Amino acid sequence: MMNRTTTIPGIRSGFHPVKIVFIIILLSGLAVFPFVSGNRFYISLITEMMIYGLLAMSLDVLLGYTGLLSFMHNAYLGISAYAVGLFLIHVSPTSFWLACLAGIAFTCVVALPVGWVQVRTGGLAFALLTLAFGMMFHTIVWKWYDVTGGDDGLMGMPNPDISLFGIYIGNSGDPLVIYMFTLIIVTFCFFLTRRIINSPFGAALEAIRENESRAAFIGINVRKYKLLGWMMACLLASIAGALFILYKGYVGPSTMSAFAGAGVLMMVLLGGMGSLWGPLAGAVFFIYIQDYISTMTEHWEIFLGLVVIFLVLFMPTGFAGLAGHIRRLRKE
Amino acid sequence: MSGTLGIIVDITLNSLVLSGVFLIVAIGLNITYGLSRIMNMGHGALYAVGAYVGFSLVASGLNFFAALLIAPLIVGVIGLIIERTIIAPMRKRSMAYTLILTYGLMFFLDGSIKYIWGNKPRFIELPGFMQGTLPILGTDYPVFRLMTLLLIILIMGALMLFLNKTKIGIILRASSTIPEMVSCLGVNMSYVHMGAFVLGCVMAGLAGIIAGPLTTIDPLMGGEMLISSFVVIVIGGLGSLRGAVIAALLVGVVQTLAEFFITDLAMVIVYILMAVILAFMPRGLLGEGKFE
Amino acid sequence: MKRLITISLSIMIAVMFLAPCPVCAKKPVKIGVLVPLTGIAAQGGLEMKYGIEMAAQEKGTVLGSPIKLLVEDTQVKPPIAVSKAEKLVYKDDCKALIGVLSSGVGLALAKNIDKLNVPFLSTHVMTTKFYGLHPMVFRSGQLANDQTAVGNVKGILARPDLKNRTYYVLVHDYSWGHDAGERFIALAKKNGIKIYNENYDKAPIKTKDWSSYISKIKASGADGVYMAFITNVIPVFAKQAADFGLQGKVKLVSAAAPGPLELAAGGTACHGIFGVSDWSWDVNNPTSDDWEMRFWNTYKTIPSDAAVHSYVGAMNLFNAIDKAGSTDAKAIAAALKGISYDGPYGTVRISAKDNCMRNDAVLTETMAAPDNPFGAKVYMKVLDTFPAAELGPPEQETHDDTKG
Amino acid sequence: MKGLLCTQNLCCQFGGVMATHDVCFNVDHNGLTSIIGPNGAGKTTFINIVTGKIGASSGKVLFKDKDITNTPTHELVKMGISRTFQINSLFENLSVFENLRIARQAKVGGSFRIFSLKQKLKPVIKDTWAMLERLGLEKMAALPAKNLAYGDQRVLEVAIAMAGDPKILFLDEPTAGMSPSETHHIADLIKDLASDISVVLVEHDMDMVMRISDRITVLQDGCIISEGTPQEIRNNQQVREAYLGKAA
Repeated sequence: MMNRTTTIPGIRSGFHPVKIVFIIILLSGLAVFPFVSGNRFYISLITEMMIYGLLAMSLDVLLGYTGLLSFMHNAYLGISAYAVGLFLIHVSPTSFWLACLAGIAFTCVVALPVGWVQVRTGGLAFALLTLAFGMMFHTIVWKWYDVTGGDDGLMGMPNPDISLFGIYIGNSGDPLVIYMFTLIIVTFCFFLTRRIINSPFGAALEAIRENESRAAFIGINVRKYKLLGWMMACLLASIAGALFILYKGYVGPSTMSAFAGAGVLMMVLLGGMGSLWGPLAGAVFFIYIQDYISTMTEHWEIFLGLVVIFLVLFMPTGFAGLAGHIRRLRKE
Repeated sequence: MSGTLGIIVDITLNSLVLSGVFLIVAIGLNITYGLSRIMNMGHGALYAVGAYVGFSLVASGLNFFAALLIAPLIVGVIGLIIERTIIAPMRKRSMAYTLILTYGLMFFLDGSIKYIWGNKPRFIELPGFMQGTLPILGTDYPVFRLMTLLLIILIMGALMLFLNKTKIGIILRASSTIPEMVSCLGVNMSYVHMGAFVLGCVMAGLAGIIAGPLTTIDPLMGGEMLISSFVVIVIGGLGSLRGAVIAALLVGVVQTLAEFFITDLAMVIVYILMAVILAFMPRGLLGEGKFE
Repeated sequence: MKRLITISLSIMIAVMFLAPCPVCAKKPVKIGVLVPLTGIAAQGGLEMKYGIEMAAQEKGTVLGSPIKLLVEDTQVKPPIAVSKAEKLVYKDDCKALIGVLSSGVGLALAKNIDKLNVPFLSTHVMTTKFYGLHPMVFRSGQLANDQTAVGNVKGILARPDLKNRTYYVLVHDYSWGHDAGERFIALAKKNGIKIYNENYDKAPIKTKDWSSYISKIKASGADGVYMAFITNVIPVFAKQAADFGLQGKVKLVSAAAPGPLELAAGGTACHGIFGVSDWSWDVNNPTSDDWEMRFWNTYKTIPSDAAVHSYVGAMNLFNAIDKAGSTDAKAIAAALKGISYDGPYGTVRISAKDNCMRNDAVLTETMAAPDNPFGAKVYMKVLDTFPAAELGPPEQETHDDTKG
Repeated sequence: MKGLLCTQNLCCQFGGVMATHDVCFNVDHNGLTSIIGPNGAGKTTFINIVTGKIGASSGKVLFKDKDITNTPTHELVKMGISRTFQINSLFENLSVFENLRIARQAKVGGSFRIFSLKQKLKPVIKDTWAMLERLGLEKMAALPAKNLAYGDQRVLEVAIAMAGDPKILFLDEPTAGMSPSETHHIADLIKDLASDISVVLVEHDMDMVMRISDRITVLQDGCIISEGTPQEIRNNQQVREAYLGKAA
């Protein structure tokens, strides 16, 4: 007989053996890649994919698990990137960890009041309110010329050295160091988020996604949990923001624009909502397609539009859905 | 050159024209959302298509007013094709997916505009009497902008009559509140949704040819106007016509005044206004989902 | 049916992943071209691309191998331009980068030039921060803001109907606009030209409706406007100003040369715009006229200063590579210093000291065009020419990497 | 001693319509009270006000002599007031087990724990299995709620409301759309519940109401027209008129 007290039907504890092997292969492959190929373009492309993957995953915490659609989640990546950059330029150009902390803390301080206002609404009003706040941040960053550098973006950010407990690891200007640093941080965030999603807190978020009014009727303080879900998503986005400015050495209003925001949303939807690795795959696919198509032809917008329409129509649940689909195929 | 009276006239007329432009673009978006529950991100691109088609018609020798009628119909046909091919299968899907689908549609339309008409800005040849300026109370104001204001008021009146008086209009409005009930009365809902979407596209085309010459006809006009019309329909309340009228006036006046007095921070003020209204009235000024 | 689609789709994605490994033909010299093909400055970008392509075609070979141009779209967005530059240098192994429109993009590339480690020759970046910015960063193209300001102020002083007007300064809100506005105001005040608003108005780049700015100008009573807009917005502003009846009363002086194609679209409303520029097709000397016809026959677009800058810039780069004798970045950079090329608008010499070009300029006014092979209705008539010595800032040795 | 929950001239206005007209209603600690009345009598509105779904225009709601008018829903549930819905309102895509487990977790607390896996909340899982067995749903534990038969969904609806160990449970037409055998099953279940907690049943199925309820309240046009034991109500002239119209 099943051990009644601990097993939950339908959820295996830990990973399925096949998945574990797949993850190990993927991670070791990514870890070895820069040393093998050494081509700096692919190193920076994969770093960018990982950073946007982390951002897409943080949006999935909002969209896939709490059911809240945010149009401009990249605004919080931008705020964190600006905060880290300004800290390094003005406060102290050498302290790396302090700068990252400052960026993340500042973003959370900004995200809290915004979140408090956001959770008072739901559904499409919530989505359009995120557009309003996002555009507000975008315009502020754009107009505050003497601090943020306006339309030219943040210039002249020094590259501090990264050292952990006294051991010197490398300079943050070197793409290889940033690649490894990003790989470690994104993997850590992935497993941390996966753990949180499977925790009682994650279950409460899912209940809110499924049926908000019923969740209130079983005793969940819906607004408080939506706010916590929002703060968690903004925290992850701010980590991605810190990584972004370290990787690119530059951030500008176009990183925080409405079109880039919708791009992140596309990564989540193409990757498949409600599964943490889906948005990561969506980010890899989307960045590759955007980069690949735009080099192919001057009129890349037409093809990007067609690809998006095709995918939304014929692959409703994204890659994650596709994987589920294939699994069902094998079962038949 | 013009005294304080002239400036006041300038500002009021400017804000009225801007509010009118916002209204006519936002109404189309509200119709597609209110009546067929589709938040069409491609609405801005259809607005641009309307302007460009209008330009080509006038450039090929057609009278401006004839183009004023034909261009929206062409955009309506384009809307019909879009609705039948990609929007109809999306009816059952959640709002997030239709948002992304229409976002892809926006990219496609913007790209095709650039492909067909090229990059440079275009200007519509206005008929003679519309080109000069009219001296009003100490300042001379372009005749065309006054004509635009007049046209927008006429169009809004016609739309109100259509929705309130004609049989189709009533069906459209009824189906926005309780779709199930309307389908029980033997009305084929897919036609209603199709009609609503096409009507929204016709309005976008009409807005394009009217407002196009005011601002500029270039490939980027769609994107900018989309965000402003989002601001208007959200403040006015999703799906509510009357709300959109009030919101368009509010945003038009605030933006014109802000641009006149504190030029740089004008847009920040508009977005703060939207955030404040949404914070305390999550459904917007008049938004209860009902469509009146 | 649905299963069939998803399987075919995954095959399609797989093919996409494998397709892009380039097959290397006979070893050409690859040059990366970064121009805006989408966004606000798409038309200028296209003309720059034509100019560079024309130069490559006419130059033919460099160091005995064919020239291979790899064009990328910067969309006038600095982050995208940086990642495209990385792609061109790391993946496609380009030996030099050329092009770029907008100071923001230019400065972002200059910041990453150490990582890229290739020479970067900008053809449409007017910011004064480029003077001696970096040993690998050069300018050979449109006049810098200070040179344009000198030209415009000289032009205003030389014209009685322009001299005693009060000017309302209106710029596009990004680093080039600010730089152009500040330079003009500083120089104008020194020469006694009246300025209405010294903290100049900054309009968002995406502004479409200029009516509130025009009302401000009418309210200010200024009878001159000094505008620093991206080329294809100039005729738009002129048209709307004309709609408001300002054309007769207010004189427009532009910090950048309006694009000929956009002027043609603007029609009569775009008459009477003053401005200093490197070149316009009204300049008639044998090389210029010959170049205009060659350009028109190949691209069927009205020859513009954006195209001619890029053509001359590209010629300077190709000659520098030949002079350097190798594709090594340091050698090309050394060769670029002091190189000069006799093009349609006279000799263009890249100063050995601050890596930026010096060349003559012309004061122009737009008016109805005489009959011309390009079918242009409006053209920039040349009123005056200014020799390089008068315009250019004095050349000092300023290799200060950390600046700007 | 006043009952567990009572309302003092509670009214609620929608525009001009007076949905609830100063209703004084009283329920004691256990037992089954039924509310009956023709359609549109304001039964569901009354429940919505008491359980905080909509705000009351005036009047007071007291629970254990503490004024709880217009307090947010989740606090009411924590105090022990819980309800079901006329139209099924379940967590569709979550499994039956998860539907109950999350309700139990919300009651017992622990939703705040971010790092421990939900499997670790042993007491919550044990209670959930116990409840499933009590309702005979343990075979369908892994099924998503939306794949359940309609009758089972109604049972699950009641079970979720029960998971929070409520002191007072409002059931809004639990037998709507059920076959006679299922209605019988639900009626026994409700009777069994009413033994230890107080249950308020809103129902149209007259013979079931008459059979199992201890007290009955009749509502018409928002106000109470009579209260009493099933026998008193059965032969009460006013009730018969309210239902069958004047001719009766």
